[in-house]
Amino acid sequence: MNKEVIIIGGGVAGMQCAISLAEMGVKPTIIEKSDKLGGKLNDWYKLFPTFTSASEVLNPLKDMINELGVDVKLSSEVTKLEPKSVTLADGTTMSADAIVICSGFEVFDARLKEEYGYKIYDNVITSVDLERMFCEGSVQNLDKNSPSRIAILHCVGSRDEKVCQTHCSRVCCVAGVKQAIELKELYPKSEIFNFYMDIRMFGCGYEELYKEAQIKHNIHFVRGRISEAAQTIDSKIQIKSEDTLIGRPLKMTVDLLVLMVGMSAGKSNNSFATTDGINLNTSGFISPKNIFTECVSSDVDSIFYAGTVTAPKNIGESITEGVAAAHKVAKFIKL
Amino acid sequence: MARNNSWQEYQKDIADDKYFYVRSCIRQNFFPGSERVFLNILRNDLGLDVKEEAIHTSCTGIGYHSDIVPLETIMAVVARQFALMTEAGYENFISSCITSFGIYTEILETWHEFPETEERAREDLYKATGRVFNKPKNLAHTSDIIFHHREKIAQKAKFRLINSKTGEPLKVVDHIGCHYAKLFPKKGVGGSEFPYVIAGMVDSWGGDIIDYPERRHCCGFGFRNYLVKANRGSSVANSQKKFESMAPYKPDLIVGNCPGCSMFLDKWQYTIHEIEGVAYGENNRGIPTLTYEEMAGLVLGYNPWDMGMQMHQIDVEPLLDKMGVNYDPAEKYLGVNGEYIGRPEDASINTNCY
Amino acid sequence: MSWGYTINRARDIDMDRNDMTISKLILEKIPSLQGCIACGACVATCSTGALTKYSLRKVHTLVRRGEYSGLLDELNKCMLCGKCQLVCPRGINTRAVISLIKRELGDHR
Amino acid sequence: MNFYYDHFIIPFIIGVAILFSIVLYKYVRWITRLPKRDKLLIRKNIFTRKTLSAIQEVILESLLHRKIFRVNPLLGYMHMSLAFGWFLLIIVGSFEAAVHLKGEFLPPHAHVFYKFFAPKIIHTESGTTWEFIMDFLLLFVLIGVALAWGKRAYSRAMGIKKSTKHTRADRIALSALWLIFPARLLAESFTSGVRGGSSFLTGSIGNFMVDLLGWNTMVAIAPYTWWLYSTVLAIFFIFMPFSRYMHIFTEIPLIFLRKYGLKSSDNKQKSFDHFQIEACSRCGICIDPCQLQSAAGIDNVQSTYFLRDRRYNKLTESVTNNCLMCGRCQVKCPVGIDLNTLRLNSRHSFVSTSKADADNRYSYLNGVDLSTGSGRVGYFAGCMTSLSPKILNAMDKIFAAAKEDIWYADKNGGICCGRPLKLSGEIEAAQKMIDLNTALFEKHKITTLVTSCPICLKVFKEDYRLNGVEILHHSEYISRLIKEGRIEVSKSDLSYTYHDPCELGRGSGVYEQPRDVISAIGNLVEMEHNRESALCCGSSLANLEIRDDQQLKIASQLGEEFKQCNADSMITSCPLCKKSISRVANGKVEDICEIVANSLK
Repeated sequence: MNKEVIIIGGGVAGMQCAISLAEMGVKPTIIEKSDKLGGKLNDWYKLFPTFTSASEVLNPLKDMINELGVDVKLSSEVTKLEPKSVTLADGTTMSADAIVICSGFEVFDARLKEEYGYKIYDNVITSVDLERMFCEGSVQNLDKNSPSRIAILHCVGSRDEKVCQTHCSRVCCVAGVKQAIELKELYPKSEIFNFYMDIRMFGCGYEELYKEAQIKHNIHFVRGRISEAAQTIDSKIQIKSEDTLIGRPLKMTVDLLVLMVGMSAGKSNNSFATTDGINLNTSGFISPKNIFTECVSSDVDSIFYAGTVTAPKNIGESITEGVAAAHKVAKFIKL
Repeated sequence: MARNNSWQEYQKDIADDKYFYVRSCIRQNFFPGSERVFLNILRNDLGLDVKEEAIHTSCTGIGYHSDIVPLETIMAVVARQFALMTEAGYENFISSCITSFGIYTEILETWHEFPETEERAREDLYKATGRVFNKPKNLAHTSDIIFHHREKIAQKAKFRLINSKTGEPLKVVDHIGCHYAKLFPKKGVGGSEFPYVIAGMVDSWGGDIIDYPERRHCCGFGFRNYLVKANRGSSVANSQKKFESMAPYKPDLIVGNCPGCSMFLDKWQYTIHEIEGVAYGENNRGIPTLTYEEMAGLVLGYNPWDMGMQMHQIDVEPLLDKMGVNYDPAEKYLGVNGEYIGRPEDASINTNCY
Repeated sequence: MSWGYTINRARDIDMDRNDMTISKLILEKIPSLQGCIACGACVATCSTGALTKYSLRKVHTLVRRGEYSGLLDELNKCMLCGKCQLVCPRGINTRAVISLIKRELGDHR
Repeated sequence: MNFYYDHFIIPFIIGVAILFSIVLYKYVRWITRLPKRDKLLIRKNIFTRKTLSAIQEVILESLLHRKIFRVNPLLGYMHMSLAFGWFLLIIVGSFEAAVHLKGEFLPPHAHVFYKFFAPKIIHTESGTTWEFIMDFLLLFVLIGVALAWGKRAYSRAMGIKKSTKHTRADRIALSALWLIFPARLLAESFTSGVRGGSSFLTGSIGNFMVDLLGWNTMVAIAPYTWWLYSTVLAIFFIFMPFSRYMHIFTEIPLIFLRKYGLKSSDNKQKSFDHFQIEACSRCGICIDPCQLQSAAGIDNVQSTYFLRDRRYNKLTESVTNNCLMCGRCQVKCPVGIDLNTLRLNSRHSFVSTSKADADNRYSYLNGVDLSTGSGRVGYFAGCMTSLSPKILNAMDKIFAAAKEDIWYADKNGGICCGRPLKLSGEIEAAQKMIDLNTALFEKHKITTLVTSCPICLKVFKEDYRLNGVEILHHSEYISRLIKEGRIEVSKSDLSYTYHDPCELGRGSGVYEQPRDVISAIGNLVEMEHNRESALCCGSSLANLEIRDDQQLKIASQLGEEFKQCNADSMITSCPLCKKSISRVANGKVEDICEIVANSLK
């Protein structure tokens, strides 16, 4: 078998796609722009809704990649995509019989929502920062023994035309609930308020987690988007929103404001879209050939997708798409 | 405190020289010296060319925002202002008023997005006056101009925004008019969230800007609010919200770049004290509230009474003392010709202090 | 001096100043109340709500935000018929909620 | 003159004195504080047959404990042996003492310590017979005591799964009670051993002890055994008025007063309540039937605890409100205490709503009339029924079939019947609903009022003054329609089981009409618990504390019985029961009117 398949991106979708192809006898090559496999999952602490460690998902995938001897090119970025070849940043061109784009998403840059003061005020952090802090075991400026107030703001960089993010990032709702519970467990005396516009618990076990957060952990949910955050004289954050269920503005001072940053389209999507047959949707994600029946295929026969390159997805869905794309590739290259 | 540098992402082009200047309708009553000080600073201290036309009019912004002046009318008025500039041979249009600045910006944007409206305005102007105009090459608010030349002013500074007794920087609250950057964030220095136009001056002249929670909140001026007496309670409540929020920082002065804001932040302090007995500022004597021109004038060593600072509701003397500005208390109520202009009745917030 | 106007009070719910004691106590006694998803079924079925502006959803949300003024009068309109409890998808004992809030707001001795 | 004195009787004398002064004080106080109307009732009825009937009941219940026998024979025997046995010991003992001591004056303690004061060993035939009888009675009581010990260790043997948790005073009194008869046995046996004589029990034990310990030791110890007996008695007597054992005396006046027509009232705590409250022996029979306990694990609210807390002024609103008021305990209470009424007037005591408050609060209801139709038969569906359109449709079908002209009270919504407010103690507020609805019924001149909701039914029947208006639950109404031939139903092979809603069954005594209706349509299969002992669905509006998951567990008990009786469908006649059982049932749950409507010919 001397068919070449290139997989752009070594996150969960890319790794799973590579594994599935390797299991079918193809020797795929993963091109990963960072210096390690795993993508965003490397930065996550525990996964909703089961609080499974991210490593429990990631390590078996990495082990399989090693076991199957998948060719991995780290620190390599694809600068040019053609139906049967890719060009890397170092100028080398690799030809392939099929290409699977698994380049994922970008975390929304919370600085664009300037009114929340991210990177301006010390006590405004993002959900990504919080995952890192959980990994480190403590959250900045919070004291386990004294009560603190924490606000978690959903939909930062999602459903917001002001920052050109018209889509829903889907997973942030449940991630916000998960992080609220983790914060409460780490800081039992804290009071946690989740500010949401809608709570979209689409996955299995998500709604149950939401209810648990409310009833068991006494986490407050306020329906309303925070409109602005400002620092007070004692370095706390004053936030304003409306409690839309009451119909009155609401303000409070919190010790920490966590911004649930959404999924933005991958930066490389634009350059991929210069290839004929690869199209972007309004939020910049790549549109698959057909969202019902061909969600891992493109209009170019030899190019396929898996994971969040096409839309925000959770880990399970991304992995499933990795399998699906491998299957489509196998059929295409007539294994 | 996290130091915010996000203003750097909101830079705007500001012309270096040759300005065509239009005044504010209301400022000359509230802060009568400010506009003259501005012209003096630009012309005398900085040696710049500023043209002013006696026949320019109100931009009619207040009427526009009060639903009295229709859009077509205000466009024609604005077109006439631009025609005056064009006729005078200038390209850089600067406005003393934030409302006007907002109007000019909005109309230029509208003309850009909907060219037919510009055509209509040109037609209307021509039919009415026979004038034609070029759109300004550069539009700026006068606070942008002071900001632009802040370093030059700093070099010529006689006083700095520093407490001359303690050597500590003065704590300055800035208040940016809503229509400066909230309409078009990219048209204001520093954008709408972290406006830098006054903060930049304060930074250059030695003071410390206070980033208090209600910094962005409207002063409450809001045309319909203060114009209708029954709504004034809402107007003053907005200013009160700001005072409450800034009070813990113990500011030494408030500086505004908007005619209405500066006026209300000054005068509402008196109103709040009369109605509720609450006073802000040191010794409960109010927080001195200045225009940016007055602040620049003080830095450059202008006589406060020449700048009309006796017209402030809140006495400015505590601030002058802190800065070490020499002033003659006896001159406070003397007019341009040295004539006694009368002394206002004492108000509870500043009774018999100076 | 007559000003012809007074300074408007802020309409916002100030969670820094509101006294949360009653709110906390109620959530401690009936944790399930926190599980309200604001579906509004209780209000839609309410016999009292058909005739007045009474809204249990709004009232208990206000309580949870530490806003109590005027709520006792609202809750006192309730006939305790229990329809709201029957329709609540989150299984909140709404009648217990009503009684408890009334009690804490001083209705009972 | 012989006072039959020895130092050891001092504790006994003190104990008896304290006991009787307290009991007397309590009774005098309670009786003098009775309202005029109650006093009048006593005066009116005291010299009638009611007194005789009360005496009969005292013998049957207070001494023989007939009702407890019905719960469990062993438990009945235990109570009977202790009460009746002790009673006989006192009576027979008095006679024995009177016959043998022959003093012109016999102080009350003489028979208690008869064996000690008996002048010499009595060898006469009659003496031996007396002694035999007394030993026999002592044995009778001792068996009861042994059973009581056994019950503590293993209550299930006596049909009680969960027994009462007692207060400290109860425990002391209980311990003393358990020791009284063993102590008496010991004292009498020692004295018999020393002096000889006595019958099969004390005599034999006495002789055995002499053999074991030697006569001299026996002589030395014997006086102390009497000290022990007297002291234990004294402890019991002193603690008795403060403990559950107050019931021993209180049940007797309660029986008399009840026969005279005294009742507790929903909206007022009266002096008569004391007789009911202190007549509770905390036997714990009310605990097992309580589904809050058996299904939901709530174990501090049952009637025994409620009465205890109320008696000692420790009642909390939370305990008072945490009750389904299903009435399952009330039908089992051996003392016949009116538990629901006491619970209700306790709830009321926590509420401060005045009539003026109620008028003010519900002023928005003044003049509200959302009714439709013009018939003389009024149909009040009830709030809950409006959430069950199947019931509404079925009733419409039945009304049409019977060609009944109906006035619909609440088809478009309306005013609550007032029962839910009443159950929460808001009786003044409930009265406002009652007045408003009464005015509506009068305005529309109805002659019959049919309701689909047993909750409404109960308040209509008990609290509404609807002169000349017949009040029927729809099951009664339908049963009548079938009997009168106004509707015809066809019978199928389907089997139905019937759930008695609390407010309809135990609450309003309607058991047979629904069953008649079901039998006309299909085959009725009874669940394990039916009629008076039917289970509650758990959703009772009377409970203001319960959580949803607890309600679900209670409903599940019914779901389980439904499953076990293998019926095709469970029929109930309350919209609330229907909703709550539907959540857990494995089969169809229907209202009785639904199956009627479906089988109309």
